[in-house]
Amino acid sequence: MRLSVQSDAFDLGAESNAFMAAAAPAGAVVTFTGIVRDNQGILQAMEIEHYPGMTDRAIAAMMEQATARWSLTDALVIHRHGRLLPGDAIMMVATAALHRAEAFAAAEFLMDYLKSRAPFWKKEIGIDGADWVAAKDTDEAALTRW
Amino acid sequence: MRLSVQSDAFDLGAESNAFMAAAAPAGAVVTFTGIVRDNQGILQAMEIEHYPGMTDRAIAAMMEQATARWSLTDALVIHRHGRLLPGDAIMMVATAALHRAEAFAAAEFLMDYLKSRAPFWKKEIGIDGADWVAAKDTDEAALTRW
Amino acid sequence: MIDILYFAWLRERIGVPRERVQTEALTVRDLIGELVARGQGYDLAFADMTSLRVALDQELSEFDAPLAGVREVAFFPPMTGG
Amino acid sequence: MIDILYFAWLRERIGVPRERVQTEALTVRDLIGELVARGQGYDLAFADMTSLRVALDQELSEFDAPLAGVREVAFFPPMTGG
Repeated sequence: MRLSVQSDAFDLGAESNAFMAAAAPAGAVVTFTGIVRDNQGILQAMEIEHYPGMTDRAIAAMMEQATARWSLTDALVIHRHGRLLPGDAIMMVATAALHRAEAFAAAEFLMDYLKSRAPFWKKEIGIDGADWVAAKDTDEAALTRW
Repeated sequence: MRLSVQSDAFDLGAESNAFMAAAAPAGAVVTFTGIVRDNQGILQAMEIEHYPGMTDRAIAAMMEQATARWSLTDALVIHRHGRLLPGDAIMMVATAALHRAEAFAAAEFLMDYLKSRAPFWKKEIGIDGADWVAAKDTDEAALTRW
Repeated sequence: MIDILYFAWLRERIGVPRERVQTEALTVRDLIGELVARGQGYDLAFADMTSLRVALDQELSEFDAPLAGVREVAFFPPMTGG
Repeated sequence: MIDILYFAWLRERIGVPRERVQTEALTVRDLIGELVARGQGYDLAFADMTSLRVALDQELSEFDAPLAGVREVAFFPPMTGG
């Protein structure tokens, strides 16, 4: 299990290969990558603020919960903070399990919790000014399925 | 949209990076990778037979269905045939969509259909002999949710 | 004349991956009847119809489907891809 | 003495990312009352309690939670990670 909250970019390919190489005896690996969308050219940048002390412990707790619930053989979360540009990868999750259903469920669970329970806040810097991204009701509702 | 049925190994990392680079305007990329498990050391190799003429058209039809249903910005399926060893990647799926729910659903849909509707047959070569892998009732049942 | 293909353990029981046959069968089920009558592994291969799938010209099909115009019939067990 | 941290638009409205305050508040809700009484952006920052989240010593908590023994209180809007 590895967790990194960082301002630097990460290499999805290198992370995926390293994760897969260490995933045995898993038969299934799922990755999710979140990317900054440019919203039809309106967005110039995204700034992600976080709560350094709390971020690691909140995410580690989610990962431990997912690992136990779906018997993961491994899990990875990388989440960036700071200034990102359209097309940049914001974060990734990877899960490894014996079978596909568990790997998928754990990745979706981690994403739902990262969205609404990890202390990150996104600000969109657009051509008409800057605005904090509002939390979506659908993201909060997504937690009820777990 | 890209589809490859091949005997050669593929590089998950390189495929993931190339897929992500071309995924705009997607905000979400999901990959699934299936790996040959060694079943506690019992398995020596896996042989995958397929029906060359039918494989491509069956998978392309699934991908077109997934693309339309979840508004994917891109999709990728790579599936190997021939002789594989424990730890080898058998296949991968990648999906790109504006939002995570669509990317996850499309990847799971493609996996469920690849399992039971793409003409591949797996044979396990073990220390005690060889046996065709039996289709699982749970895999057939998984199709009913779509 | 029609091409018949066999995959996985059907291929192993029958002993060939494909063959070309002359048939009067109107449906897949009729064709299976003709093949089973040969004995020699065909009867064993087709013994359990619940474990049998058929594709006509590379599209999954049903046992009652007509063979008129079909050039390629493939028999195989339930698929195990992914 | 207790450390109070503010994030996102709470930080912007209040104007500082953190401060150390002397407080007699027994609960989070009492503490918010003391802060709002200062005016100066605090009233604006805490105007909509439905958009407010609180963490005590880096664990998500409730407004009625007691402050006894707590060293760090953080206020922020609903999180938007992922």
